[in-house]
Amino acid sequence: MLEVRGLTIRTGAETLVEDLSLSLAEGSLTCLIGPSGCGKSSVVKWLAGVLAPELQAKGDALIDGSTAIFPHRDIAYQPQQDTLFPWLTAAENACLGLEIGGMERRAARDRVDALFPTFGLEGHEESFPDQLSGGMRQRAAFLRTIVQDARVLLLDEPFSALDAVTRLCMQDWLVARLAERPRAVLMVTHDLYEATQMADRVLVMAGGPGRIIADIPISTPSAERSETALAEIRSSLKLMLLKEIP
Amino acid sequence: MLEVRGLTIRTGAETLVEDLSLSLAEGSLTCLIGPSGCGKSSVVKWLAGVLAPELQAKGDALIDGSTAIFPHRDIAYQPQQDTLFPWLTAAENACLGLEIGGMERRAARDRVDALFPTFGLEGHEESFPDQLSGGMRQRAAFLRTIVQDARVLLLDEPFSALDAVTRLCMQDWLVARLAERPRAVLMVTHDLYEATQMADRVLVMAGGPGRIIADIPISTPSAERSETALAEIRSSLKLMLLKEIP
Amino acid sequence: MTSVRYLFPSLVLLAAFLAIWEGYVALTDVSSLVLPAPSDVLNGLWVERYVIARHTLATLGVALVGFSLSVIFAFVVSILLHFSGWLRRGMMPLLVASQTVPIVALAPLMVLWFGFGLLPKVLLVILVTFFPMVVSLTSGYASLPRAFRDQLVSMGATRWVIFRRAALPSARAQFFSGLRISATYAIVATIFAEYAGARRGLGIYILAAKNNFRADLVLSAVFVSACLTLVLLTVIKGIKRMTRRRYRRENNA
Amino acid sequence: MTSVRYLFPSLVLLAAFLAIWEGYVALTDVSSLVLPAPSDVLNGLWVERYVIARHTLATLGVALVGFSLSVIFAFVVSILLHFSGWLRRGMMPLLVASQTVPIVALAPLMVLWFGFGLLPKVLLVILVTFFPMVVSLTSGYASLPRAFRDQLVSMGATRWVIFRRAALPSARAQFFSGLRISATYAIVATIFAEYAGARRGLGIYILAAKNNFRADLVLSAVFVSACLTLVLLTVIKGIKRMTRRRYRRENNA
Amino acid sequence: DWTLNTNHIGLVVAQQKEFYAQEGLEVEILPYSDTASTALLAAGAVDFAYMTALGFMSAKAGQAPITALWVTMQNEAGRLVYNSGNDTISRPADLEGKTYAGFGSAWEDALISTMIENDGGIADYDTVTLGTGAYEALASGAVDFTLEVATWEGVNSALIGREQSHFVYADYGVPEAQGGYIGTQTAMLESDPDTVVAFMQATRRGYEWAAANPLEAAEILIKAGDFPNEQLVRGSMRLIADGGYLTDGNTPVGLIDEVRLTTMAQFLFNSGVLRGADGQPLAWPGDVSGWFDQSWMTDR
Ligand SMILES: Nc1ncnc2c1ncn2[C@@H]1O[C@H](COP(=O)(O)OP(=O)(O)OP(=O)(O)O)[C@@H](O)[C@H]1O
Ligand SMILES: Nc1ncnc2c1ncn2[C@@H]1O[C@H](COP(=O)(O)OP(=O)(O)OP(=O)(O)O)[C@@H](O)[C@H]1O
Ligand SMILES: [Mg+2]
Ligand SMILES: [Mg+2]
Repeated sequence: MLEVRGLTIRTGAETLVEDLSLSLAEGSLTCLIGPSGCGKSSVVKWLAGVLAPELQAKGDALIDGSTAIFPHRDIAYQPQQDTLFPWLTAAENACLGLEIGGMERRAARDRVDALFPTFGLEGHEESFPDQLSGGMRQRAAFLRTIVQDARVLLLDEPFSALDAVTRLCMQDWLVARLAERPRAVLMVTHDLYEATQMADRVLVMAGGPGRIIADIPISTPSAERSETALAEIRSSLKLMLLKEIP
Repeated sequence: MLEVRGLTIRTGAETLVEDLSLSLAEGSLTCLIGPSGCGKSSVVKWLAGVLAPELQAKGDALIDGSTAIFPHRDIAYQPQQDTLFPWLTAAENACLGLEIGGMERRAARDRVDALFPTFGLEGHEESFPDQLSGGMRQRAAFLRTIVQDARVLLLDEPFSALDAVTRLCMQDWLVARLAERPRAVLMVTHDLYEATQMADRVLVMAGGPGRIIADIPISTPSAERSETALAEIRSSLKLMLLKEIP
Repeated sequence: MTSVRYLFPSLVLLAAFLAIWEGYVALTDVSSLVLPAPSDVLNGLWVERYVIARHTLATLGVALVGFSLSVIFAFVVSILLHFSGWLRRGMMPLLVASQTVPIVALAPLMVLWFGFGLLPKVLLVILVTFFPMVVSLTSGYASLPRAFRDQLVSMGATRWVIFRRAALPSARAQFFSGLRISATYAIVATIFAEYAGARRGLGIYILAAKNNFRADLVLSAVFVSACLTLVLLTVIKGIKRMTRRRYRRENNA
Repeated sequence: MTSVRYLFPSLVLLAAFLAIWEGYVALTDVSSLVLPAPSDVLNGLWVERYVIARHTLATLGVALVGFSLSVIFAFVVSILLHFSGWLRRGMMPLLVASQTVPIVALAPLMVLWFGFGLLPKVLLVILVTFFPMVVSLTSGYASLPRAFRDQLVSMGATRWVIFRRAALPSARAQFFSGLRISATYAIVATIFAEYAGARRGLGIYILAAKNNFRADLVLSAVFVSACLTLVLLTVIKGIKRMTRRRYRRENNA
Repeated sequence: DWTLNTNHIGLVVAQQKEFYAQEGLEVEILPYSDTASTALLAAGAVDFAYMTALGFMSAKAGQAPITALWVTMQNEAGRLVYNSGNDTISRPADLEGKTYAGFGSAWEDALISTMIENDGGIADYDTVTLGTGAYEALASGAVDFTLEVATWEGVNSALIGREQSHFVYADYGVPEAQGGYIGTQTAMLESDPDTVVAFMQATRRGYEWAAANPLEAAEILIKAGDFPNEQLVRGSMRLIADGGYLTDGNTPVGLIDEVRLTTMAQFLFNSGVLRGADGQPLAWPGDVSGWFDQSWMTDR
């Protein structure tokens, strides 16, 4: 449903991303994986309409076949950094996207409150972000993104602030949350274990300039994904990524 | 050669680590793995003699059978955070431990300079830390720790600042560096993939209060460690860690 | 209780300082025209308490009016600067340069320009106190992390919404630190302005005490003005604490 | 070139301000006793250039001596406070409170106590400028990350080695920002001190110009003193840049 | 011109005894501040001002739009003072090379130089600008001499027992001036002459009453102001009465003597301390009769 064609991003002097094309299908989770600095975030920021003004981008994007202008109502974006506002409670943070989208404060609050239990945050509606643990903050951020009910979700390294153990248990949780409703999800990561555990499809990106070097579908059903079942795919991804580093 | 017996660490009110014992053998790499906040760093800090003054620790430590007082000459410690001093060049940073240990400035510099090529930092002796990439900074930090020639190395999450791809390729590199000379190494991490890839022995820690719940030797030789060869061990470690999170 | 313990070392040092001073005056028998003892200062404060209180009220009034206007003015200017990059680039160097002007020397001229009433004094207080607040507000707005901005933009927020919902709240801490710096100068600036011309106020009182050769009363008034500033700072600290949303919530819930 | 472009909006605003001022004076025909036009001020500056230069040198001398001593003093005090927690807890609240004292009012008394030589002026400059530096130095030392400290302790470093090799260099940026704040006050404080008693200096010049009803010369001197402060700030910026180790290295290599 | 003192006695008496109220005026006496009263008057910030003689003349020389209506002191109350214990000073010529504690006005130099030169010395002395600190500095010996007003600082020094001697300006070639002018803006004479007359009549009554009842006047002054040192006020009033400062018995209180004003102004101009915007000494305007206007005395 979302299609990008021939995206090129450049600073004045340098080409960061060159002639990149990708498409996201409804109800699929696509992981974009690659070494640091290869341009993953730049691609996602362009889709979210927040590319830094000093970068020039060229390329087409189609949503359901018609040209899209960003920022777009159908796209929800969760940046790489934690953006829960420290001066708002968890519930107020979660309402933010809805209120800015024009929803009335009470209606937004009702909709958000209904989701708190599902996100394991019941009773923390009035907590401020710094009163939550890392995992809970992350869940609150997902809540804010998902409640906007956009048809496309852009998640830029959603787990990068978490320690490895918390991350392990959030992975399956997020997959379950996303499956509740058909959406097209693009998730950026540089952790091959995370990508193989979660994605339906892994796009491997290489830097200098950024381009997609492999497109690997993963057909193992979620429930059956284990260390042994995925060992093969991981092994090949690992080789591919290690080749990317000098 | 290093032995810890019955280590208990408490704040005024709470017990952080309870009756923990461990021993490190010469020429071995032991990984201490566990969820965030379970007390891994506290144990290592105690061994380095830098436990926060508001924490009370009780327990014995023996080096080669005789009681040790920390900080100890035979122990080199690399904290969880990046501690390269931004106002010193890479070479000056690397000399720091030697100079404070009493070595003359020129001699320290000669010894450090000789190691720069091995650490892939040739030509960067006069660079300041912020002129180095993440991977190079990490190598410079290792250089500073290793050049002190201590018999025990304490590494607290040495890769946590690196992205997953760089981390992958640093893991094997570090194992090679450490193998150049027999030492007892204790490395803290919360990434089970990292631990299984590098360690001779994995100690699994659980929190509340911190204690060791499993001691798993890994006998696969370094060269043969692949996704498939380690899938079994990882699978069991993953289960163990997931159980630790509510 | 804890604050008493916390301040204990300070009180010890303060007591020692006063004791040495008192002792020095007692021993060397220096003229109280030149160096009055702390006890003389306190005595002067007591004897003249009504007069000093009247002047203090006048000073406090001017300082509060000036300071409040200054805060409002700082907000308005900071918002203008925030939304106009050209204005920001143009004004900032001028504001910085304006801080290097010795306002002492301007005070008498301001009385000439604006007369004897409230205006020149309030203007002087504004001139002195408004810069730290504008600087802290603009740098507070700029401290909004890029990612927060991006998050709102991707949700479709306008510039004004971004300002109100993100830039303004994120400037809170810096605003209060600017406010604290400004408050430190508010009383002093008022006294200055009174020096240059006023009907009453601590500045006038100090001037009169000086011209009547009463060093002890000068110090009494100095002491009172230092206390005023400390009170102002404490009030601001209180306001800062009480306007924290979390605090309000916890105390209402 | 780039700095010209950078300052362009400021210059436009400044020119507009001066033009309005000049125009206002020309149109309303206000007495130059009250509001001299910018051109009068410049003319005064030119006519009196030798006299003003002599007074400026005197002020500059006092300011530099006082400021240098203040820097040294601030370092000594900050080191003492750094190594003695008791002293730090005791002194900090007193230092903060001392900033609330209106030093203007004390200046004449200080002349009584210490004569009208260099001493009271230097003391006043120190009193005014030393606090921001002590605060920035102590908070700079405290900004040393715990992990840096731990790293050195684990290597067997003593407290003094930790201070010299880590705390001191890590306070560099904050020291310079404190220095900048202090420098802004150094000239103004000197002028103040001169007001209370001196042989020559810009303060005396301003006082005399005021007593002789020469508002134009008052403003000329004010202008000169603002320039002095700007020069001082620029010099400090230069020192900051040139003492950066990286800068030195790059320019010697 | 200065913190409330006995020079202002007539104003305070007129206010306290409601002479102003009887004229239908509401008068507010503003306290002394760092901004010269002359400048305030010239800028239109006040309607009337009490000015030092030399301050008034300096301002007039700078073309300030003000006019004098009254002068308080018929005799020069100012004098040059030094410590009696200082035996290197016995005459103004001895002041050569000494240190003077000054107040930062140009005319001080004219005055002192004239005295020294007329006594045969060279006017080469060191100036320290101290303001009120001058008297403490003199007492402590940090400076050698300064200027004082006999009826205020002089009384204060006597009260606290300082041994000081003085030279009188007029003895050494400085014209004898009247001291303490009350003036208004020239424009006000045109626009609101009635107020001027009413104000000045009431003021005259105040001064006349004070001249007649100096001790009661002192008590009125003490009650009106916050005087930390009441003895100073009483002593000063006594001196003013005894010294015939307000009136020598013949001349009416407050009469401006054109001859003395002209001589003093001429002295100031000739000394070259008054300079214009071009940095050159101002030229003698030839006539200063327009500087004052006492027609109010006879207007009613
Ligand atoms: N505003 C900018 N101006 C100039 N260069 C930029 C800008 N933003 C990013 N870059 C450069 O573009 C490249 C790609 O950046 P990007 O953030 O997209 O990488 P990434 O793949 O997301 O990396 P990471 O995994 O570290 O998040 C980097 O080399 C970066 O230095
Ligand atoms: N100075 C201290 N005072 C009080 N509690 C502390 C202190 N330092 C650490 N703790 C607590 O001790 C516990 C263990 O901390 P520690 O840093 O050892 O955990 P860790 O296992 O290293 O965690 P991570 O993986 O996040 O580094 C945490 O719950 C922490 O809150
Ligand atoms: Mg990125
Ligand atoms: Mg840790």
